[in-house]
Amino acid sequence: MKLYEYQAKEIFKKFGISIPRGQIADTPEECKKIAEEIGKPVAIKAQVLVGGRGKAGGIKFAETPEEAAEIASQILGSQIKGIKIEKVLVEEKLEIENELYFGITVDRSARKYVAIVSSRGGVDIEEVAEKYPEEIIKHYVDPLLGFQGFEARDLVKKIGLKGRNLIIAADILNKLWKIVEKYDAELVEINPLIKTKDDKLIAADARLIIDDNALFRHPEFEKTMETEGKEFNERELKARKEGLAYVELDGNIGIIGNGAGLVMATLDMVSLYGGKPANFLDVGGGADPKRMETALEIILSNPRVKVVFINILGGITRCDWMAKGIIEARERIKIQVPLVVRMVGTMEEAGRKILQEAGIDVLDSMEEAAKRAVEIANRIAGDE
Amino acid sequence: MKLYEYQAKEIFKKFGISIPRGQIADTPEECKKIAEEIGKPVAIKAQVLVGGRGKAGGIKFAETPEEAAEIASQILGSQIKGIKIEKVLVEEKLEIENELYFGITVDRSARKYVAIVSSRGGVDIEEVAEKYPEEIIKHYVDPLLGFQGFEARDLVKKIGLKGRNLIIAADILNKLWKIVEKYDAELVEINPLIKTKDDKLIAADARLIIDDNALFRHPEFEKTMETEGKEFNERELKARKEGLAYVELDGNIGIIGNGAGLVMATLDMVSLYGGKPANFLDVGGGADPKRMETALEIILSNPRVKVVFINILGGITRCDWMAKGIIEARERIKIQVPLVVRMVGTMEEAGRKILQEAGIDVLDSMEEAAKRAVEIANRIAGDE
Amino acid sequence: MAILVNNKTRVIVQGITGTQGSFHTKLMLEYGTKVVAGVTPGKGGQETHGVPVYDTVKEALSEHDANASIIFVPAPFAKDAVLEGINAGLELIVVITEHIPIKDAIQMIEVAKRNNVNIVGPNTPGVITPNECKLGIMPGHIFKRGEIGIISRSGTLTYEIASNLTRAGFGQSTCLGIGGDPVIGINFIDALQMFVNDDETKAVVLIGEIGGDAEEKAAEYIKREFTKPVAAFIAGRTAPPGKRMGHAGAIISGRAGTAESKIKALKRAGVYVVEKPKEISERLKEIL
Amino acid sequence: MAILVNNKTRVIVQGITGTQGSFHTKLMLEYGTKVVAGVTPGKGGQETHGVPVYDTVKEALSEHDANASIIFVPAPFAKDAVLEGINAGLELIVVITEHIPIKDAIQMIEVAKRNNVNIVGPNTPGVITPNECKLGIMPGHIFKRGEIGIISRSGTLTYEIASNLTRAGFGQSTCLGIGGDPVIGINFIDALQMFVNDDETKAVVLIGEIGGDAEEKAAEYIKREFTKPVAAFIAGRTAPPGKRMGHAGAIISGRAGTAESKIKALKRAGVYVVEKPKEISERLKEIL
Repeated sequence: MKLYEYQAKEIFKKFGISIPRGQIADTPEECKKIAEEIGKPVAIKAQVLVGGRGKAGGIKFAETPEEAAEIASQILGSQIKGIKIEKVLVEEKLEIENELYFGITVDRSARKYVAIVSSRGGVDIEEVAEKYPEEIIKHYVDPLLGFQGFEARDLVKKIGLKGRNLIIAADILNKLWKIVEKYDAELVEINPLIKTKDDKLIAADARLIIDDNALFRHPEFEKTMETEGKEFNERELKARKEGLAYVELDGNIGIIGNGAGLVMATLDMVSLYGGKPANFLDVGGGADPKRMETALEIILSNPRVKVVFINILGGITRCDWMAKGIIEARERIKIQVPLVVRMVGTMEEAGRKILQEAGIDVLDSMEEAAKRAVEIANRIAGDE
Repeated sequence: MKLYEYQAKEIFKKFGISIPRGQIADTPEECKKIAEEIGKPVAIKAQVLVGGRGKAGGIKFAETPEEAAEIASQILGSQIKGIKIEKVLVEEKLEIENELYFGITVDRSARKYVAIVSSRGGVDIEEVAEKYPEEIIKHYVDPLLGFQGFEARDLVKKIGLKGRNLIIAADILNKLWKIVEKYDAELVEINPLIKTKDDKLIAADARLIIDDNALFRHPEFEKTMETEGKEFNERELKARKEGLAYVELDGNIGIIGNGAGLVMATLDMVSLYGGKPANFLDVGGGADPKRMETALEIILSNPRVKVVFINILGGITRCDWMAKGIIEARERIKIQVPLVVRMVGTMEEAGRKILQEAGIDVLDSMEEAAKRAVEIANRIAGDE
Repeated sequence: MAILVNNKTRVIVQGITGTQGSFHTKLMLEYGTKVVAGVTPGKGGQETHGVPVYDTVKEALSEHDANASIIFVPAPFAKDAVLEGINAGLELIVVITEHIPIKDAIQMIEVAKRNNVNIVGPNTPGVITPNECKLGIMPGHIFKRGEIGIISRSGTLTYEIASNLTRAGFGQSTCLGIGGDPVIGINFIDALQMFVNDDETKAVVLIGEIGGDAEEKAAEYIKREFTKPVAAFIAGRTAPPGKRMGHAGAIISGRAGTAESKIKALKRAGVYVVEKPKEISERLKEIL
Repeated sequence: MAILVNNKTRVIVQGITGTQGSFHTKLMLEYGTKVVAGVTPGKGGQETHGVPVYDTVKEALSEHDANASIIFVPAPFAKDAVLEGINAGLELIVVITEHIPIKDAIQMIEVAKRNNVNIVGPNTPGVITPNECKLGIMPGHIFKRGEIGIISRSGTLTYEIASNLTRAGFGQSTCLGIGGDPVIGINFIDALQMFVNDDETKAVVLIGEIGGDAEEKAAEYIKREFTKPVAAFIAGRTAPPGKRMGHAGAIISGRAGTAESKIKALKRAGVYVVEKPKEISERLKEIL
């Protein structure tokens, strides 16, 4: 679960990491009031969970409260990568001396958390890693001992911090670790951590992603999950509620399969044959008929979908159950679009029989089926 | 810092450990009301921090609310080992099938926390350890990994728990560990953990001692520290406030020294020569004159003190500073009792000079000085 | 020979009395896997499909000789179960459980490493050595014993490719699902190293997907020292960045973890990367 | 020979710029201890009594050759400092700091053990090998080189007994304060084992106190295999149960940790237990 910048900053503040003075606003009037209170030039930052906000015009500066209101009225209600901006964070504009990068995330290969600092903050850290690998300083956290103060000091020393700022910077890094530990974060990041002209270290931005799998031990995020919901459309919300892995894309071929890898491969085959998938949907292992029915319901509520391609490889999943789910969905929600079904494996015969009796063809090969789905989609698109 | 039973139980409850229904009361009327609400026979338990409460009559049972009020009026205001009872815990009386012991504490030799369970609860666990060592089941907690669920299950299985109760008991033990971790406990104990006739596991008693040295990271106990204060007299409270290690005893020879071992040995020498120490007081290492002054002030506010024996061995502590503190205290608080001073080590000459100029004799040997202090005390006691 | 499991593998099922645990115990027994005991705390003394159930792994091991376990315990308790298995002295633990918090995975895998225990998964279909031992939830009948080693981050996609292979006449030495989570025990390189030493295995099929850089790391390893032919399929070429595609590990973060990057790296290492799953067997025909 | 420290011990002072750290650096230098560097985070580049100060131990070690450190860091940061010393590869760390939380002590001592690092303390006056190295806060002038090894849980009481010994003509090989906390690094047995192998040491003085069972455990060890004569004094015979007597470790809990129990155990092990501190030297005269 991704947290908004302002939510992450609330947590940073609670842990004693300095953040700019500021407040969240959802109207230009509020924005103006906050700018007045701050009493100096402000930054107005669109609150969105997608990356590249700065380049998309989501961060602007205002010299006066009036200008702040003006800018807020432009940003609020506008869209970044298809997401409507409902809130802006209004903060004092900082006098920047330089910008650092501080972050902790998971290193898959090392199977450990890794703390990363860089003297090149304020830009895409992956870009820094490519262009200036020597300016990325990493430390793998001992999984049993955790991240120690001295390790943080060793790290920040390597990017040239000295004196009081060495201690404060190390402390910030240790606090990021405490946030990781306390909230099961999979990423916590300050980019940039700003060194101001009066030599203070302030977290100008904040990213925090909580491990979805650990949310069961963090009831404190229940409310946050609701706000996060705003980034999802109705179908995505429903899928989340039903525990279905669903990702919406911009094509017209609805896709359902069992198993993440198989569904991804299905999408790839559809693309390979020139089609455009409308979504990724994995019903998971051992799904029952109801689950297939729900999956179809979600997919078909997307008006862009012109054909549905169902790819089932029965292992622990039973083909007959999937077939039953398809039939039930068809009866209940009156499916208007053609279905292409590929179905092999456990209880294949029974499944085929159910579908064929209902007049639905079943194919053997996923490649063949993908090709067929694309053909149908193209034909319908051509007709329209 | 020791917590009262009712405070420990509040924490147990927060962690999901079952405790008896009940409430704290400080008047017989309240006690009656609570007993009425409980609506069945109750236990009335004096809230004191000293051990052996049961044997001292601090736990009684009442069949009716009236009887509960009656018993509360007897217990409230009475004393256990010199401590006045100000609160009683009124709880439902449990139908006991058997009594277990669950505890986690520090094993010094192993340098680890140790989880201990026993099927013989409800009695002094040290006695059980002596008489039935085979019925004490121990497990040392890995200092880096912590205490795991399976380790708790292995333990409780060894004392015969089965089925649902195996899981619940292991869960209780794991929760005790979580309490140790979260609150820096040096002891957490349920004795007895009662298995009721309807097969429930309920913590009938609760002991929790927080590591004093870790209180700096537990601001949540600030209020608890105040209630704990009630067990101390004025002198003990003042010493705690001043950071002086002070333990009051029942003799008439006030004792001040520098270094815990030296002061203990000083007490021992006084006893050996037939005297009775009034207290233990360690001014600590590198004390300044003010500290000695405060120490004398505390000691002399004890009316039982007939003579003060000051034993200073200067290492990082300066004899001249200690001498100065003595003189200043004498002038400010008008010391009425004889002082016996033994002083050797760093700045010994300067210290001696200060004291001798003020008419105070200084001795070389702690044994000689102890003997002298006892003689004086005995003479004064004889005169009185 | 095969790797990891064979007819000497003697198995404890942790979480045997749950729906999944019980169901797959039956299927494993039917396949011929030597399931000697099950563990579910609080259910000691029961039986599941004739397999005796114990409260603890230690207890199970005091009655039965076992060297591996398979875990069906729910995610919040999975780390505990793995640590129990490690502590009891098992050599191999297959973690079927999905949705284990990453922090738990990191810790349990670290402890396993320090104790020289092999962890497969989490979020894996398990491992199968056809005709000898199925330690997992894969449909047994699609596999046939032979010379191809399979290593995969996916479940169903593996069955897709394995059944293709079987139909095309390519049997498998061992088929290993390494798991769809970001942090897993045995990874591609570990598995490749095992297959190097397995004379039975003549070629390896690697089934990867977007997210992380395990395939790139594997490619480096293959280029450096792996001598057997490798064919690969990478799922997720059309996946958008920033979205989790079902598996917790299948996500393109920024510019990292794309299928292109993996395919490029593998091709550069001399791996035969195919575009369609069914092409794997066609490619193997050319190679072998 | 002596134990733990000698003229080859090269010392880093952790927390050198604090009041205590700076003061005792001066005294150690005056005694002749080879203090080569100091560490205080954020104060790198300064000097304390001519000793260069660094931000980190690693940095200090990159400039100076050292094998030991002494810690004057405040209690909340002491564990971090100890772990830093261990991580940097020191062999011996003396922890002067008092009031370290017991959880921190347990963890840092465990990590030290796993890395074969000797920890003295916490809450110790340190260790001194007269004329060679004073790694602690004890007054150096009361010690004289000789044949007696001293192991003590106390500070000042040790000075009392050591100066008695010195006056009586008994010099010391090494005098070691093991610390007054419940959980400490080197304990009585560890120290006795070191003295066994030190030919210079002809007899050992053990200074114990109430609390815990370290003296009883030491008695068992002495009875079983320690061959040199041991004299002992146990402080706290008149201490009441349940009260901490200054040291965090000096407390009689229930019936455990009494002076009687310790004296009995030591006497049974053939140790010469005296009633008054000054009797130690009298007793040694009889023995040696």
